Amino acid sequence: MNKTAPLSLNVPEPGCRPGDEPDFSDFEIPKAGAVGRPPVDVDPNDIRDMAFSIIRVLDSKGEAVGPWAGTLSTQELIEGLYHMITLRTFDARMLMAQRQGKTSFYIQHLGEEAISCAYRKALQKGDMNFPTYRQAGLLIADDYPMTEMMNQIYSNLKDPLHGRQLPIMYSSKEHGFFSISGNLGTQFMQAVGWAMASAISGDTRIATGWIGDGSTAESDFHAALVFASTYKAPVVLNIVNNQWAISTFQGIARGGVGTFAARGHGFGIPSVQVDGNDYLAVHAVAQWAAERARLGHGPTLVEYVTYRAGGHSSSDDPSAYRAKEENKAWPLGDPIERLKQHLITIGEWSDEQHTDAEAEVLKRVVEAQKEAEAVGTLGEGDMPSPRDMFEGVYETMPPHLVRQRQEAGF
Amino acid sequence: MNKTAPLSLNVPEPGCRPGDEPDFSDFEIPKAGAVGRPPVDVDPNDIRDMAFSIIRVLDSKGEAVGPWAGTLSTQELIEGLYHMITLRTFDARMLMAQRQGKTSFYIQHLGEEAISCAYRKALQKGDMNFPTYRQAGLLIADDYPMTEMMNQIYSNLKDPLHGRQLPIMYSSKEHGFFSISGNLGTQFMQAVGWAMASAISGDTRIATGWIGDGSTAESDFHAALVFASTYKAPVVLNIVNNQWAISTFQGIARGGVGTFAARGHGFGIPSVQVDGNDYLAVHAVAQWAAERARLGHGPTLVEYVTYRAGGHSSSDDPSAYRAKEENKAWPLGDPIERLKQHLITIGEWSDEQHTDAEAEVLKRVVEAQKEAEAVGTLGEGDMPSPRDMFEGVYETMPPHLVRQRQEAGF
Amino acid sequence: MTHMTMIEAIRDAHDIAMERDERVVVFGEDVGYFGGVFRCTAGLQAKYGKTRCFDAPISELGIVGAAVGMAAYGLRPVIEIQFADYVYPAIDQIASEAARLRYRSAGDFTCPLVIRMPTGGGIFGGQTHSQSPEAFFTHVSGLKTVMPSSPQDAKGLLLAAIEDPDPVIFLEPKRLYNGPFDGHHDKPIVPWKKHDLGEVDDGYYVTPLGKAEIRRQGEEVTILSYGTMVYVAEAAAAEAGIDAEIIDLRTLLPLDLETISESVKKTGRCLIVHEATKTCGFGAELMAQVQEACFYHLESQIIRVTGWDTPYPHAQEWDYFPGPSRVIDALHQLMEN
Amino acid sequence: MTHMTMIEAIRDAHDIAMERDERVVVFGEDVGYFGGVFRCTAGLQAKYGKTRCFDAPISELGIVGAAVGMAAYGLRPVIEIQFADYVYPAIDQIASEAARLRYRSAGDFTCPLVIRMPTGGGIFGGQTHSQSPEAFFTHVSGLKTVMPSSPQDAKGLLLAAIEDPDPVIFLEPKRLYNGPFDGHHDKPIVPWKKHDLGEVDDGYYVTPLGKAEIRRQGEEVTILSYGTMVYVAEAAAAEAGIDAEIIDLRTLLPLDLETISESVKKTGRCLIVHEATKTCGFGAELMAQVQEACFYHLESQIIRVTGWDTPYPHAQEWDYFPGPSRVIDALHQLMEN
Ligand SMILES: Cc1ncc(C[n+]2csc(CCOP(=O)(O)OP(=O)(O)O)c2C)c(N)n1
Ligand SMILES: Cc1ncc(C[n+]2csc(CCOP(=O)(O)OP(=O)(O)O)c2C)c(N)n1
Ligand SMILES: [Mg+2]
Ligand SMILES: [Mg+2]
Repeated sequence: MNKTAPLSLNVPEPGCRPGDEPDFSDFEIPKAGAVGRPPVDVDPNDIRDMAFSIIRVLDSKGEAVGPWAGTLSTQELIEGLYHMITLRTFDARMLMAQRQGKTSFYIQHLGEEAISCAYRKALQKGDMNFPTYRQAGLLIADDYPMTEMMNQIYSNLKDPLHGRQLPIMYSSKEHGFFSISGNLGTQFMQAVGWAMASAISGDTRIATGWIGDGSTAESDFHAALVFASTYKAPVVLNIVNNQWAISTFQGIARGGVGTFAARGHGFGIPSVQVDGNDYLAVHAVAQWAAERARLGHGPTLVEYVTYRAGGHSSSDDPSAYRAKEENKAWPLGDPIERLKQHLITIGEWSDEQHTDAEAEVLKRVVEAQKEAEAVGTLGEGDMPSPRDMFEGVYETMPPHLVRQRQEAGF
Repeated sequence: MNKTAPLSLNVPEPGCRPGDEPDFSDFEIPKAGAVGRPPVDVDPNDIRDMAFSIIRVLDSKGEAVGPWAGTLSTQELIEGLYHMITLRTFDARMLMAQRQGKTSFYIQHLGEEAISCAYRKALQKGDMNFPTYRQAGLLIADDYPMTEMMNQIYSNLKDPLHGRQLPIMYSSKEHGFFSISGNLGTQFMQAVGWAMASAISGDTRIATGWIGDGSTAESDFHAALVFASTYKAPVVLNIVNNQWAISTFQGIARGGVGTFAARGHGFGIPSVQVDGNDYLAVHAVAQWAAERARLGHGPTLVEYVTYRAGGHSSSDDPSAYRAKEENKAWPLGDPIERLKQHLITIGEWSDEQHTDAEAEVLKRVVEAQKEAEAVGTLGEGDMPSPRDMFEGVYETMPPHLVRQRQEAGF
Repeated sequence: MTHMTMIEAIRDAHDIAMERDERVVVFGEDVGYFGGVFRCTAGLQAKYGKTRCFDAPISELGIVGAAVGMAAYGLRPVIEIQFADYVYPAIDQIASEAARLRYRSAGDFTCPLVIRMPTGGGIFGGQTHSQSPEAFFTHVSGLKTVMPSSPQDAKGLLLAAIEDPDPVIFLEPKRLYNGPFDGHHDKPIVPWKKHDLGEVDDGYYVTPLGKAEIRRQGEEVTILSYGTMVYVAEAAAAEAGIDAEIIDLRTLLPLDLETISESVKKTGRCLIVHEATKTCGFGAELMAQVQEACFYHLESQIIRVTGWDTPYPHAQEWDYFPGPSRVIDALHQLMEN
Repeated sequence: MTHMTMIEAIRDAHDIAMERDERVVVFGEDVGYFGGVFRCTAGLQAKYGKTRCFDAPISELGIVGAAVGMAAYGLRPVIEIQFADYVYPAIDQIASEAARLRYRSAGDFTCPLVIRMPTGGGIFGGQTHSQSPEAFFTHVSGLKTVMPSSPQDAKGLLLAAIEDPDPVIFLEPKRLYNGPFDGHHDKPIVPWKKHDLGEVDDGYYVTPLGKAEIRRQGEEVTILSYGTMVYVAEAAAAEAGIDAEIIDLRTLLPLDLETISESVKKTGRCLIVHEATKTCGFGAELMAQVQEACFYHLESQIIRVTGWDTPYPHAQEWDYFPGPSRVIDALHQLMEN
């Protein structure tokens, strides 16, 4: 029995903390267009490398290049740009509304707009998303009314969720947007269950699960991969790796493997990484993965590489745990800037048009906001009835809740 | 929007069910000696194939071949043979005792004896196992007294667990055997926690987690891999793939990937498959993995390929869900037969010696059994006091339990 | 009417539900080809095919999580947790998700699913095959919790649970699967096939959720109980020669407080019997509600006879199990007050 | 004595425990570099290094499971669940493992660990940042459950919990982190720094587990409460002008029944106030135990004022939260009986 050296615990650390110089130099970014586009019925073993590379379409000159380019028309790209501008404007206004005390809480998408906006365009009517709190682009890009979203955020009388839910925890079956849960991860497994149900029913609709980098550590992530793998569920499993989970850098969840996409390898699930700040790449990969699901080839695991440019939520100040400049140093740039640049490069857009678009969007957002605020904001104006608090726990109110409601005087 | 064909659910099925002809022809068995032995600090990416091959030492002629051979002396091999015979004999006697009503429940190891018996010999004193209910070889091979095990099985007065636990749910800190839980999977994560504690403490001891093929679907399996990967915990993570989880074949847990070992690839954890019915191979791999942990190279995931030759437990009759002949068709043979053959091949053993060894072991087991039965069997003879039922819920009995104990009249 | 074990009655309920409604799907550990370790789903895969009755990976979280997704889709999943002791990995999906989906989405999504699980001790199952976790569920707003005590009720309540628009926890007292058990563990049980209560109505019927059953009319004391303990209570009252009114709650939530309080107001005395551990067990809630509803009618304090506040032991099973002698003592104590 | 917020008191307890005993290790989501979303562990990583205070992956199961393994090894893990609402994924490791390890191994292995979690509402946190899950823990044999209501108690109870040889659930009423809150949400709170109760003893001391504190002596009625509700009860009694004896339970299990029953026997009346949902909440158990211990001293039925049996709503927070007016009504009702 040899005496060995004392063991020690490995605790991973991010590249930089407040006061440090941000340094992404060891973050390898493959050239746009470099990753191949396999057929949708590819053998997962043949595309193992795709979990360690990054699918990119837009190059540094704003050109769309390689086999993943070309899934969208110019018209669609302009529409996409509008969606992203809308989401960013919406976020800015609502964050401000939160600061003004019009609601209790807000979560923004800054830097991640391309992912949910582009993804939605690859789906069909009837497909179902199981989102986290950072995919409102799914609603925006599906033309869900902004006023409705704001009514929810303000918990006012017209809030479709009757004031019951925390702001931004939207739900819209009609728009393929499953009720957001505050509990991380749970919806990832449910997406697989929904997809299984579609397959059991001989339907053609598919499901999409969404999860953050940090939340992949949750148990639901594993269960989702196990069930998706075994039953070949028609589901796309999306990991949004925005580098941070509140104050915790992604290395704590990821551990000793290079990427989150690689998690799929243990399950025989085709797994790819994509540039999450590249609207075109996101759309192309989404379309590929959705087609796989719809044609019966089963699940796909997609990691969107992006950066959470803002705080985690309105309750968070990231300067306490990461360098302020990290955002600017982020090598994949800004999704709106990049799509704008592309449209300008191909001669379909201009700075003036962009400024006009921003103004137009702002006007629409402000109008929606006025309409919502005319109804009420949290605790001001027309509010859901306290009586409603007792409704909807069950389809039919059981006697004990009737008694409690009466006791409460409603 | 193209109309696609209706989806359908994929429900994997085992190769054979009662009435079918067992057929393992698509189960590829690599030649003994074919898999290389990398250095313990190998980059996991360089040994990806090892999760899809099977490390084997004993060839069909009973010869020990290849780079994994040679970790044990003849003396140690004979000792190992004794351990396996002991475990099998112990199992047979206790299963019979259960049938005779001397206890309520039993779980045997038939066909899987090599794994826990050989594994134990690769550990050092002070290392800790977090076993399932099918690794009693860890105790047998560490010379834990059989009478103690039987006292536990009989829940008699000398049961070290005071009658509180289901039979075979042993616990022995001294012998590096963590208290078995009836809840599948939980101990896998705890093993990682124990290993982290050892690393935090600058200790040199390592932990081993154990789990069954079916139980890899549990959440604890994922949590264990996440934590082990992130903190590079000094732990060996053992999956015993005995093809069945009660009536459910391993394909239901494994899904669309070839092996359970492959699960490690998503975590950057070196992952290997080993012939679980080959005592020499199990020992060699165990030693390699333990050395990795002890030298600070972190976790290893090991899948032991074996076959559960008996029923799941004394409550189970496998003929209801699998072909009776499947056991005989199992291509990796019987671990005792194979080690016996090897020892005979190298001229260190004979049929007569084997028969004598069996008789000698039987005598020892019967003696231990007599000793235990002289104390008592479940509900007969000297039993733990009902008073003891109230002890040990907490270190100090709180007032409400004192009151309840008094109310119970003890 | 056909004589059935409780297992057969449960299987029959599945069969009828699957026949009537193709949205009903059944899965869980070992429930497919084999038909479940207690055989409650035997034959369903052969009859309805692998996509309506199938084996699941050993992940209680995954099983419930999948069912939540399926229910949101529009199916009616009926899932089995192999033992109630193994439901804990799924608690988050049950309490945070299934129970709150209707509420948090304001009815946009709903979660009609049934989670079946064998419950309770008396089979020398030790601490991981014996638990009675009902109080974990009755504390969660949005769940209904049911426990039958006879084959007839098992079938009717399960059919009602499957039709219910909300998630239902369906606890099966495994000690009653093959026949009623009154706690006299030294005597053989009468199998359901030879027992009056083993008669089960043929075909489709429902036993409504939320309705208790008065198992025995009586004047001196009200015994509130459910599952296996109903038979223990019956045996104890008979042996004590006390004219007890015995109520089988059948549904714990929503609770049939009307039947309970009517009875307690009549008898003035109340005994609560359950197998789960005492502290924060469902008996505490019963005691609270009876006190709230009947305080001025109570002639004596309410007594609880329950499992002790320890893990369920193996060898000491019959010291742990709240058997007839403890119930008899409590009845005498109640009558003396 | 130093004025501290409850957050600072909790941090101080960690600091002292880590200083005194190198077996104490601290981890959880965001607790390392950042020091926790409520900053209860701020500065510990800088002082004691990354291997004694570190960030964990977002897996409550993993955090508790790792801690069970560490405790079995011989360390004293003190872990944070970011919100009590997120403890459910870890329930199996808590209820089946931590709670039963000593018992099932007959003391061969033990599990001294502390699981801290911010609890309760009143911060517009909606259904996933407001829950009070104490009744899930008090139903599990083998756990202790603690909830402080002041900085002084938070520190002393946490130090006692860390030294305890068994697993302790440590619930922190987050509405009290920065100052006492009496339910008058329209009035500003007095921060702990300016409040008498914000004074905390310097250095090491313990507040023993299992001992309630009489926060106010009184003759007319006993109010049983814990956490935030202690202040609501105080305010309500003062406003109602009723001479209430107010007991802060501090430890829910083991319960200080002696202090409780002495008081109820004196006053003859009992009100229970908690924030958790009503059915099968801890109030049911309190009601049962008070009834068991004091039946013949009760001059009125016991009343519970609790959260309603619904998920915790967002906009209707103050209709949900059991504030002073509901407590006052209940006090009047009690006195009229
Ligand atoms: C079960 C559970 N645990 C903890 C939390 C608290 N929490 C909310 S968001 C968050 C970080 C999530 O990070 P990630 O998954 O990377 O998503 P992101 O916020 O970056 O989009 C945490 C820990 C929670 N909501 N649910
Ligand atoms: C959490 C949990 N779920 C279910 C069970 C019931 N159960 C006991 S053993 C078993 C099968 C385990 O199969 P596997 O992991 O392959 O181990 P093996 O029995 O083959 O050694 C099941 C489902 C359990 N004990 N715990
Ligand atoms: Mg993130
Ligand atoms: Mg197995």
